[in-house]
Amino acid sequence: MPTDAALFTPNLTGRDYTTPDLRAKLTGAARYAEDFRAEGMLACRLLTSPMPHARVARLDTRAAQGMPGVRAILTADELPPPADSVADSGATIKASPWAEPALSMEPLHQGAPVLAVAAVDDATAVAAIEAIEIEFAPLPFVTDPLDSLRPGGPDARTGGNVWLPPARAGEQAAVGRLKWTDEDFRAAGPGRLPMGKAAAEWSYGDVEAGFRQSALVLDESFVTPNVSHQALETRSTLAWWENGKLFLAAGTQSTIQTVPAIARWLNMDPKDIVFLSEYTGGGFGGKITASVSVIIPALLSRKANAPVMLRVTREEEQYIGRARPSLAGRMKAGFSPEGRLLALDLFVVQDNGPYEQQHDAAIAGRMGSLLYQPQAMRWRGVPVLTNTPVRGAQTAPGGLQVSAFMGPLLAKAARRLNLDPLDVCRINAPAGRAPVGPPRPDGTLNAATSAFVREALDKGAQAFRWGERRARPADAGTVRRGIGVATGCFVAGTVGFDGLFVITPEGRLRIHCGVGNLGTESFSDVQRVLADAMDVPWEACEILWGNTARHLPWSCISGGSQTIHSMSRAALAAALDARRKLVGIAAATLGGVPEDYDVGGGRVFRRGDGRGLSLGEAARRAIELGGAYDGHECPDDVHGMTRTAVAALAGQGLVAVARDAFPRDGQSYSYVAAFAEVELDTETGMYRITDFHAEADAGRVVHPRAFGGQMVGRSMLGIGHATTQKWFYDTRYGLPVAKRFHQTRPPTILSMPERFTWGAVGIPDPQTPVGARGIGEPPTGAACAAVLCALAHAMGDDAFIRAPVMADAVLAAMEPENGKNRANRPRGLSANV
Amino acid sequence: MATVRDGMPHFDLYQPDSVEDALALLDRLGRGAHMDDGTDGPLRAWVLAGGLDCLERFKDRIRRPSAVVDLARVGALRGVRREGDETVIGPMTTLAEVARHPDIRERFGLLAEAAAQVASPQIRNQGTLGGNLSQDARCWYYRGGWPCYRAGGNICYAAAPGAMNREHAVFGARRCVAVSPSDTAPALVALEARLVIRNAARTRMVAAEDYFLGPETDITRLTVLEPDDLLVEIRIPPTWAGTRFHFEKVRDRPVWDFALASIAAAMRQTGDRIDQARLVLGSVAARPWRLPQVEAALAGRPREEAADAADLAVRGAVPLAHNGYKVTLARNLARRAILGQPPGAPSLAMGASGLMGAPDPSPARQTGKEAS
Amino acid sequence: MNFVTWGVSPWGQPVILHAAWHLLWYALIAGVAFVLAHAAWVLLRPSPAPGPGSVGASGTADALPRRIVRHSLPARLFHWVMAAAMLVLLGTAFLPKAGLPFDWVGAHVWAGAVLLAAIAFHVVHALCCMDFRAIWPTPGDLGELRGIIDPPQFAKVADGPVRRPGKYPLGNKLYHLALVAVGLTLAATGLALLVRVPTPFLPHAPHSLFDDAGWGAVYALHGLAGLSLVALVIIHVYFALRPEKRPITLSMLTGDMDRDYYLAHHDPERWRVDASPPPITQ
Amino acid sequence: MCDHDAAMSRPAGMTRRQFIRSVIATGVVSFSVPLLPARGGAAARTAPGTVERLVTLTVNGMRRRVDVLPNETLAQTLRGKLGLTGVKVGCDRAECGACTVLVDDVPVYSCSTLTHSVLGKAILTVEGLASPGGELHPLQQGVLDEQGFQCGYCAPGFLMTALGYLKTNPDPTRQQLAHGVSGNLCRCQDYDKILTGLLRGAEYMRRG
Repeated sequence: MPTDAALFTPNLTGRDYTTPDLRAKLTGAARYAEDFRAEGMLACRLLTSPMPHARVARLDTRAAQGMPGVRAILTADELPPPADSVADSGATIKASPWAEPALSMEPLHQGAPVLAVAAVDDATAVAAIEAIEIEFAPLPFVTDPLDSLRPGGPDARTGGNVWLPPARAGEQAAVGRLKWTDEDFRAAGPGRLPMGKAAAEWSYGDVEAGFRQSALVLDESFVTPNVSHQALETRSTLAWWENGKLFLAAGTQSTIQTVPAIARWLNMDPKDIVFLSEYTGGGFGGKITASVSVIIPALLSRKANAPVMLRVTREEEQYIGRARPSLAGRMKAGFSPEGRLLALDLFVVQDNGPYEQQHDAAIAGRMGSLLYQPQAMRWRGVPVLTNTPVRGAQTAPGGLQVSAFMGPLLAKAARRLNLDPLDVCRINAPAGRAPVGPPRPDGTLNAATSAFVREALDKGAQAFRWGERRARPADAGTVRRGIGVATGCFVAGTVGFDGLFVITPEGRLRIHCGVGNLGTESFSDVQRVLADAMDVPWEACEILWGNTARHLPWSCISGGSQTIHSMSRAALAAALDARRKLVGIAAATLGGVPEDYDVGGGRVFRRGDGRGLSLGEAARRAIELGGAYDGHECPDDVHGMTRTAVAALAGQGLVAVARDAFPRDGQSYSYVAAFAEVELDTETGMYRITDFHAEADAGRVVHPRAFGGQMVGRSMLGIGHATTQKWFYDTRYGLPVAKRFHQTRPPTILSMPERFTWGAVGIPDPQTPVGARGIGEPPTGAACAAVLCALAHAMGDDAFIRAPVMADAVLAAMEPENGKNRANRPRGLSANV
Repeated sequence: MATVRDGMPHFDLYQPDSVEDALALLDRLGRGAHMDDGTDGPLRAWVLAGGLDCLERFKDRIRRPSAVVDLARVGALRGVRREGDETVIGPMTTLAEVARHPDIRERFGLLAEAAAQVASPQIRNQGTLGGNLSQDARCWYYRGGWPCYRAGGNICYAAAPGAMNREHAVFGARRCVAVSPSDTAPALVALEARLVIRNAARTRMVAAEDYFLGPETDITRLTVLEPDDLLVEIRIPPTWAGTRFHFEKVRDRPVWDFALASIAAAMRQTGDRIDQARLVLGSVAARPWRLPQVEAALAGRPREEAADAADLAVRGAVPLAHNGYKVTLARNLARRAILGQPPGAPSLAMGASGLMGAPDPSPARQTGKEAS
Repeated sequence: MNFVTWGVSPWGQPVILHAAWHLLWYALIAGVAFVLAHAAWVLLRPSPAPGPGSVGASGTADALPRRIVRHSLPARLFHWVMAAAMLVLLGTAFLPKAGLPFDWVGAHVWAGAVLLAAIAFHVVHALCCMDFRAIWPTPGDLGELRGIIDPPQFAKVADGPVRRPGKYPLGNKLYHLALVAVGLTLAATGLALLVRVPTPFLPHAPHSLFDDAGWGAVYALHGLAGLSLVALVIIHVYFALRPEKRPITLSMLTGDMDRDYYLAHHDPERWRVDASPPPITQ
Repeated sequence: MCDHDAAMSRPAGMTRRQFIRSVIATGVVSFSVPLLPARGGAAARTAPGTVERLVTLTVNGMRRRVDVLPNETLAQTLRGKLGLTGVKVGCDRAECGACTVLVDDVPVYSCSTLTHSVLGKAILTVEGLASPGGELHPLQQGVLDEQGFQCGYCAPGFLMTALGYLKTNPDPTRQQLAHGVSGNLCRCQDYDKILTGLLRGAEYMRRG
């Protein structure tokens, strides 16, 4: 594996700069999906289900059809059947019958779209919906996973209540029925998660032996909340057709990857889809490839033969805008006297929502095994379907939850074993090529590419002055302080995507980027590596993004913190392709052999006498030479969409295209160590985070300000889960009562910790030439767990078993044992109470 | 009949520029028009002040007035002036103006502090004092369009066993357990303010405490205002001017959120002996909840030893499944008001409110060497 | 003209909320209209000559005691307790709806409980110790009508003699029947409604017994029955105050009535009064 | 001026008119209203004395003639009719601040303000900050230099609120400015860099 020095010398990489999209965002020129206007644009509004689970018994749209200004009404039966998809590995993934439909005559949660109306303006569309005669027949429903698992409990779908693993390898998972017994529930006892039959499980090492050798065995249960993504831009979408081609503007996290998704939903050829998404108002996992609701304006636009803008309201975004599934976890953990985690038995019940299987519970197991390195581990998971809004991956799906489960548990073990919580974090921290579950079929474990978590803990502890704070005497009065330390980790990189750029005859680099612009700035940051590899100034680079008509290569989805890792490798691969072509052109033009030449300072030149060509001249020669040089030939290992893009760019200059084929041994993860101090008033239950520090191990930092933005922004997302964000459901009617921001409570600027500092260990990852790993997701788990640990330190270890911890939970926990409000402690394991 | 919860229905908009015109309009429009099928006509007229309480209900299509009377142009209803030793505040004065007004900050800091902690800066810039006092209940069943008693239906969903009533009443509930969410109302009740209400026929003045209705009297409204009434003046007597005030608002987020519980207290002392006190809890009942029994127990006692009087604050409390903590809060807030402790660690806030600073948070610096 | 107010249930289904309160005006108008019409009708038609007082087979007039007992003490007590409860119920139910807001729920619930108890007592008391059959209309009562609806100007003498009523004239019997229907509806629905609000009588379980639509019907029934009661009470009080009915009214206070009035207005055969002093509980 | 009637807020007698009004006030009617067919869009008849539809607005220093419905919010007018899509609607319920504009230099939520209520006032949106030549306002320049925002959807709202607040307090501490812009929600949540950018912008503004 050539060291990175040979491939590129970091010059722009690692330095702050202004991203090319920021100016338009500050002047209001940036157009997000709902800002588009088109001639003759119709307004589209949704008719959504008022019930948690129902079937449309009667539907009569004639009155609405006849209203002046109503152009078209779309119902579920007019949707094309979603086509099967082909995975990158070539395997066909059959369209799942349980997948989320854009419209449905059997809505599976309140707010599920049933039909859509397109009219001349919003008011007419609303009046038309109110004129539609529709009757819903209520069906059995359930909003709490444990209720569905009770013997005789209701099933969220007519077909079943749990996602069961595939019967035979190669088949796909299916929804089935799984009920626990009364004995399972009784065996758990109060405040403990029952552990009935699991849907899926794995294990390594001898867990029972581990418990036997343990000096301390803890048995804890914890519930994390359902939290809606609540991106500030809802998933409004504009669609119009021209000559059989669909033009669609919507927010997404991955521009190019959204095209095949739309093609699958509409059963269309990807070539006939032009997708526009230059600016997206936040995604956080909720717009991985936009969402199936984008086909509603697409189909209405074709039916009404006019552009259609679907305006999704904030309340509708609460229903179809994705949310992180709540996990209820039961952790049995055995520790050695030094606090080493000898054995971990993790049982997780997941509130899956009504549609596709979410993987939070499974990933929680995987991240648990990596983050805490248990010597023996067993994981069991039960993804239970409920009649609640659509779920989706949200920043560190499963990763945040397992940190919230295990962070306070480690701190409690430290206190029981009379150890420093920092030391218990440290002794269990992954290092180097740390093993990570689940075990492969042959029983061996995968390994991380690298891990420098101990360095992060030490550096963070020093910045946070952990020792000094720990030494402070405990507070006696009504205001209590608490400190917490915790770690978080997540997947931070994939491989195998394509880089593409053109050296124009003017000598500029026109970089085509299929990555979405959801705010992480990674679409631009990765190109800094390319500029360094090509040794050109940043001003010479121009990035084309956000519009598939600009011939974008196949890039990764901007989610799972993978972009900086995957796309910097792809950019580097393309740069190497360009360097090879440049020295080839120089040799062909000036004689000699390519090896005599080198690229640098905007020129390709012969070593020794320095005779050479400028990039512009080389580009013009490339056009004359044709073939692979100017894109008329394309390497066959790149993705089909990249090949289409190259074909379109042929002849425009020196076309550099390559698939990231750099080797990588192991899986790329990034880690964060977080430290928090809270000041809590036991009389009012209110608290604030006075000090917070997050130290990252994410390899090389490519763009410090953007890196800091993720460290602060994603920590705040975790802090929101620990402090204020959750759902409230009226279980009798199965309806949410918390629908507005002042009821679901996303954190505000005043919720920022007063002193917030961050740092990065900055040791490059050996398994990637650029050395950079993603940072988007690890901070959430670390921050959430650090704040929970600080609260537990201030309030006492058994003060709460659920997040978020709000004033009522603090007051109830602080109530003296015999206090009459003691009964008021929000017990139980339902997340939506 | 499908339900849509977004899209402001049409209404006729009137913009009178005098109180008299406004009253004439309300009188003409205020009366219900009988529909031919015997039901009462649509809600005819709605008074619009800052718009923060009503525009969202029109957009939710839960309230659909056919006419709206916008008071933005009625200059007479705005401003703060002194009449003799009474301070008179126009109901259309924005909360920001009330929070900043020198006379109010100096003589009635309690009201200024309450106004400063309402919702968010923009809402304080638009929202009016009259609107904050006259706003409707924020029970998430009622505001979500559920057909409960307060909406003219036949049940209180929040009071049912197992219902979500974390933010509901622990005092004075009668069938409906919603709370009065106003922050300025407890302050004005503590200050013994009086409110002048006019309609086309006549003018009447009510004590701030009597401006608010409990569900036992009329379950469908929080104030005595009739459809053709207009709140025209808020008069604060000098009784409590310059005495010792204590305002504290407990809420989950330090901005936007309504109070879980709040307290507004005024206390007159000679030396450290309490002569007279007024303590009023907010967001624990359908109206500002005075604590007369505590006030009585405080009279004449030295402040430091009077803290136990706070235990009387919880008499008559009836907690539901999820709001028992409000009983603890009522006692603790009363205790802090008596002892005059500074509000403790405000919830996740950098300083309790604009008025009281807090240590300056240093920027999130990247410590350690710049990653090369 | 709709009788109920409709609303939308939390699940978006149209559901009855309660009776339409503007019907209160119609009930009041209906009651007053009946009274005026009846009064005018009585004034306009010449009062028919009361038939000769016939002494039934029970012997000579003087064999009867001077004061004929009509209502026993328990019966009277029931009547007035029930009347008081009913008036409190009507007042607490409709004054707030008529625009006079006050704290009515507690009084309404307690008065309802009292009424339920009174009705229960009355049913038992009527079965055990009263002439149970006397109150129910029988075909025989139709005869009484002939005297009323046979206006003299037609001068047609019906074929049979004008029957004089037994203890309860047909009007009373029909009114009692109406009261039983309305009263029992109110009682039954009222009992069910006790679970809707926290009361000392039944556990507070608003979602038990019926679904939203069901409860809507219960509330509407309760409201409409209450509204009809408004008219019925007006009519009842009117008849009680009519001069010619005074002795009957007073008998609800004193328990007995003058023998002559008895003989003049009632048929001893159908309201047998034995000579010996009446047993206390009769 | 006003005869201070007895504190009794209810007139003694009970007239039919008051009865009907009290029935309305009890909201019973408002409940059956959703069943009534919503009246059509613009063509609804307007009673005498209602507002004029064709009005003049002063937006970003320019006088604009525009047809405004009575129930139209300022956000709808600015975005839908004047093409100023820099005004973002994040929640349409006064809960996020993305729609904040200045009305006579005061930050307000344009989604919760009727256009007719602010006719005579000067309205400033984010499009009005940069000079016609494209030169950024000092506040914008400060934020640009600090790479202040991520997805940018909340940026216009934050800029307008900060500008309005800085007019009242040109040299705020970090914490005061945080309170000043606390009515704006950011979901990428790097509030720290937003504050740093706005403070840098404030510094540029002070330098003039």
